Amino acid sequence: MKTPSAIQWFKSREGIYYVLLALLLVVVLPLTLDPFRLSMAGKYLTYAFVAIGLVMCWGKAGILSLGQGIFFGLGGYCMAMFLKLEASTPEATSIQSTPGIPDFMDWNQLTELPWFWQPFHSFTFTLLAIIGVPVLLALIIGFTMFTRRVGGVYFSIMTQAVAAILTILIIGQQGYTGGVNGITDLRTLMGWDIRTDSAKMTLYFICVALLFACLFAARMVQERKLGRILVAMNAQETRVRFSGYDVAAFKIFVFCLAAAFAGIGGAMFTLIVGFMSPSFVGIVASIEMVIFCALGGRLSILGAVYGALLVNAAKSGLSESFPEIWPFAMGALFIGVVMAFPNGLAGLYQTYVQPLENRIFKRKPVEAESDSAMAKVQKVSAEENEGFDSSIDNYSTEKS
Amino acid sequence: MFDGYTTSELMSIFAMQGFAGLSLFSVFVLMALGLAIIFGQMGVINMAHGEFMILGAYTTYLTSGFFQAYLPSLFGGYFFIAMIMAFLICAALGAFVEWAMIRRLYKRPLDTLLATWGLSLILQQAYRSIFGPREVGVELPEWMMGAIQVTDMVELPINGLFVMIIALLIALGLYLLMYRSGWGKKVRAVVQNRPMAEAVGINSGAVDRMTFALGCGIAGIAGSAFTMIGSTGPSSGQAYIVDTFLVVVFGGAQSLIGTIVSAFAISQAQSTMEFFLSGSMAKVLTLLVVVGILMLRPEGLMALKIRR
Amino acid sequence: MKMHAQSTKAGATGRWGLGKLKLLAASMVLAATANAATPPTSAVNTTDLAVTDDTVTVGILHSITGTMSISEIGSVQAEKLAIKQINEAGGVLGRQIKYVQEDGASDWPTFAEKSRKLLRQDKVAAVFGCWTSASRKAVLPVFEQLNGMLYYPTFYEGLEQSPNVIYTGQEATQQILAAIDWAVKEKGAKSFYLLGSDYIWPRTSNKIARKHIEKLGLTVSGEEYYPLGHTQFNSVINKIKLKKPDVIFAIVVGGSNVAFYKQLQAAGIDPTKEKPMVLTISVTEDEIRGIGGENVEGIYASMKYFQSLDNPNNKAFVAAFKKEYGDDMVIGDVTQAAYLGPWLWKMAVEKAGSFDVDKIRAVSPGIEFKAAPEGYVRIHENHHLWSKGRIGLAMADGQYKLVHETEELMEPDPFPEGYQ
Amino acid sequence: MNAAKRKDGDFLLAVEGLTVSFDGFKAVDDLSFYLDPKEIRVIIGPNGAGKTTVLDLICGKTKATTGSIKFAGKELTKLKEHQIVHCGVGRKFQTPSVFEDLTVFENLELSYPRGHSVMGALAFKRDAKVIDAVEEVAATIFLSDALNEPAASLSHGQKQWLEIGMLLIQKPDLLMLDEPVAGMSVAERKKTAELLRVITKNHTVLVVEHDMQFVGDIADRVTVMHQGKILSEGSIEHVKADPKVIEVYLGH
Repeated sequence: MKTPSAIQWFKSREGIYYVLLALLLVVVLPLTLDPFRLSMAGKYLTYAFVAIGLVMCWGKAGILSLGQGIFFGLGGYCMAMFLKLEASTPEATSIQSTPGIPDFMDWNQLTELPWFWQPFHSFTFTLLAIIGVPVLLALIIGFTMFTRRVGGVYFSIMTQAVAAILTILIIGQQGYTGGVNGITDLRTLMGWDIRTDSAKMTLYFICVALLFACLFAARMVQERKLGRILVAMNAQETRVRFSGYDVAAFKIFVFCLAAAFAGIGGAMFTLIVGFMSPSFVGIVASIEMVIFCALGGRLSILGAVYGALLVNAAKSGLSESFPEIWPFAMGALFIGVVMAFPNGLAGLYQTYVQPLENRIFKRKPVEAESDSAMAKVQKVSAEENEGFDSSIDNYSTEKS
Repeated sequence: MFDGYTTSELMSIFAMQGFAGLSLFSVFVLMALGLAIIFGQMGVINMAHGEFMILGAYTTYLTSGFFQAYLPSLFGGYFFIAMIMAFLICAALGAFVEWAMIRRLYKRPLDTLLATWGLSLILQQAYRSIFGPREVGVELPEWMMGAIQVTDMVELPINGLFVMIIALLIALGLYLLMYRSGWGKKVRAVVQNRPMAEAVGINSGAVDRMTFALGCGIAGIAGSAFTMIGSTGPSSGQAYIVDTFLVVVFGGAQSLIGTIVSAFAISQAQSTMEFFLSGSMAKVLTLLVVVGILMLRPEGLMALKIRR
Repeated sequence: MKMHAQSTKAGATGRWGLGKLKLLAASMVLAATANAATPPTSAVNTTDLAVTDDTVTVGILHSITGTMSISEIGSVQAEKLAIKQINEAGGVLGRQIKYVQEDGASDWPTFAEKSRKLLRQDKVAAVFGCWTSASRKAVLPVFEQLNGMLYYPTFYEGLEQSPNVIYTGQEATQQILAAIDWAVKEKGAKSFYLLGSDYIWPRTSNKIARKHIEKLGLTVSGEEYYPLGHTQFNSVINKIKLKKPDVIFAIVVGGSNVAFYKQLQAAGIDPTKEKPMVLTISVTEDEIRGIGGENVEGIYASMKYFQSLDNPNNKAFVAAFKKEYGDDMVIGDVTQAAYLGPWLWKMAVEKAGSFDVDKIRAVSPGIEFKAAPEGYVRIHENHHLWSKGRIGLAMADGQYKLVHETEELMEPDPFPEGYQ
Repeated sequence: MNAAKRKDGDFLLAVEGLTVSFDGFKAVDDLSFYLDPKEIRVIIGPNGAGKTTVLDLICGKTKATTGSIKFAGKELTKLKEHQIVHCGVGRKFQTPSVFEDLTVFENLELSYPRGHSVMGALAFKRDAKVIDAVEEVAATIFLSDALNEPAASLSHGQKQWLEIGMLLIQKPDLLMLDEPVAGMSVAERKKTAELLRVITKNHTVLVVEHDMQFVGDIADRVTVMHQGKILSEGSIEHVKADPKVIEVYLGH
């Protein structure tokens, strides 16, 4: 069980999965899609950041946040504020009554830049804020909730309420936030026009690179003892506590990690799409993000990436040709993924494809360690067969 | 803001404002009671609660159309029939949903959340396909419109009073059902100790189905009542979901009394703040206060202290 | 469902049923416009748009799904009707108009994406679409970057003037100044209570209203906003009762509308008594269908178009619309504005003798549409329309009765001096 | 009882005036008792006497309404569960709670007292020290051969031992076991008694148990609880002969 060297790892089956994903994202998609579709794929990938965070937070540690849109939005807004300031030079905004401030502020009679916008002139600060602001809020929410043992559905509902509050605030304070229209008409990043095809291409590759960085970070966490504690905590929280771990600290950590991923995703979203608006902060957006994770397989970080790609591609495809069917399909997806295949694509893969692979390549099933997801799949299905009483226990411990 | 008004004018306004708070209270009670049963008693997160309410509203719309077309002479009383229909139809759909979906998910409360969210998407699109994307206007009988003139300035809206009475009746009925009937005893037995309840011969599956159906049926009545004060459109149900869950959680999920107390507290807070502040800020502040209190006191207002 | 089935049918005509139409159109061309000999494609299309020798492709971009579909469906219908009528009359420069319809799904990035697709992939010559300001703001950079042409139908807050957009609805001052002047002059209003849903259009409009009211030396007795979808208005109604304004100036939208007017009625504020009177710029005939005529009877709306307008253009338009989509259809202000889009584009193309966007832009200002259902419109230098301001009184049957109309066309002024 | 004369420091655990009430119902009522180092103490009593609640109170799972719990001179009532564990108190639950989807090795490794902070857990490496400790404990709890088995595949009795092992590897000064032999076969019971005897060489043990045979096998002293209070305390023979105890057991 020693950490294998990098080369060995790439040769392992798990390594191959990562290589395949990289091939898909770096070679296949850019070669087969035109710049327009590729940029859309890039947009889908920004949701994959959130989905990876949700795998860690919900799949592993059992904390279902219905407010990931908050962090996605905060990251996105931080980036948008920087870009907007760059676009609002005194020359470009000379027709305004106060040149040099974003146009929507001018329309709302603001005559100077609010204090919290000031630091976003700095790119370094912006980069820090993209991760820092979501993490800070996650820290506050996590600290107050987890140290008081708010868990399970209660936590989900609270995060949902926070998402609702933030949306109303952003829409209501339009002089400072751009209101319901969001922060729009973003043009350049440090003088580099982000609207051109070549820029979209570059942004796509940056997005892929960051995605892999997050994947590796998530993988590292889940392979370390920390990852085992998260899983253990999900099943036997009390035992973990009485093994001497501060459960709340671990929950806060993983919640903040997910928030950081979401923040990065949001910032990339702003760059790729060219604007940010409150509709990505709200409840509906946040719940949709959960389905990306659920479809891919709530325990598999790679599955999350595929889930985000597939759901969004299906959404674009279906709503182009059959707009009426899309909500039905989305609804069926939610129900199906819960009722029929709770482990999502990754689960289906492990149940049906992997045995086939094993037969074809005549390989013994990979040892339990590199394939711990397999065991976990069995775990979830075992859970389903468990008696009702134990679930009541779980439920009440969540609340106590 | 009260300069230049006479005392009697101020008194009237405060009376009216009190009434506004009460009618918000009854709206919250109606929204939350169905969910309080489903969520509080069964632990199921029904994200489609709003859509069940809208189903009740559409039922009312259809009933009103039916009466206008075939029984115009009885139009004045159609609303009562509509509410009964709304209850029955929503309860029937609820029972079906429980049978097809929820009963397989009792062990996974978070998953009921996702599955019912999917259900809500499907229901919304179904409404859109059947009734069209536009909101529909439900015509009210003449006697429900207008207001009762109490004094010169104090006028009490009849539909507000009506919603209030329905809320009271349902709360009372539910209380009797849950705490004074054999069936309620069974429900509570199953909630508290399922294996033991089964051991003494309670068919827990049937109890679950009935409980879920009851919750959905109450949502239907709520939706029916809301046609008097709100809108009926395919996505109208979503507007209720956050408020509803907060009311239930704030009250302490397993306590019906708690739900009512919390509905009262939140509605009074909101309507008072709305009076002194602008609407949006009042809403944000109310939500913040509720979330803040819940962070400090996660078990809600009326939590039972149980040895675990 | 019914509505949609019909619109798909219309779509089928637009896309596939061309053979039959072409015959019809050809005969009409011969009869009506003998001079319009079809110019060669190379001459009228120098920017690689989707123009062939006998067709030209345009885009329709509205929300068919999601919360906004309620509002946008009428615009889609009107745009399709206009395209159909243009085709029947011989098309544009001898070419039949085909359309590609995309669903914005009430989601702003989707709007941006789809507009990019329409311009990039489908190379449409013009796009008729968007409804909310947010969706327009989202697509605007795309249109400016790819040099497309958007015909935007909704009345909106102004504060925008893009070379790539023709705004066929009213901007805020056109709606508001006329409304307030009328209320002051005709109804002797001295105090106003401003109320709105909480987003940019109501806020900007109320800002203009407030400035104007204060300029006239009158009072604003209250101003406030409620979140979109809010359904409890009892508190604000009490405040209104306390303040006793002469006019409630309401810009409430969507589901909130229904709740607001029902609760207003229930609280004893009967708009027909005009104590206070209710003046709105957000309730078209479309909205009344959802609110219920009996709930809004007696309110006044300031728009540029009402379905009941009594002129030959409008009679023909309403008849054609009902023939196409059914007798129970109602037509609101935005629907009419959407109908103007394809016609204004057609006239610009014909005036320019080309589909090129730059040439269309150059000739657009000054284009007049005399057959507009609302009467007569002309495109201003700032890409908005000169149009009349009108005040309608809501009747129980869901229609407005015209009670006032400005004598002159009102000049559009998206960046009004002194109102910002 | 001469406890009052002795100083706090002499005891490993001193519980004084401990009370907890749930909505007015006093599950534990003004309870006081003391544990010597290396003592093995069994709490018995009829159902609902408050035995498990006492363990819950000591390990911090339930917060006391009033009273104090001093462990090696430290006040525990204000500490959080994991802090109490770090003080050296280990707790085994009535139903075995092990991590079913991890192997026996991993179960023990997780409980190894190092890398308990978030960053520590991230940096944790499986070195020789850890492996030695795990193997040593595995031998004690008869699970040397099952180290790589997933815990889910163990028998009920083995899970109980594994949980005890997870406590042992923490090297606690006080072990609290809630019905360690419940549901065990006769052979397993014997082995468990043997295990406990090994453990008590180095640890103080507090056990809640029903099985009087087993109690007799292991206990130094026995505390009998009834309705949240101590009914009797002393050697097994002493309490068996106590008429109050007989009354409670036979009377119910």
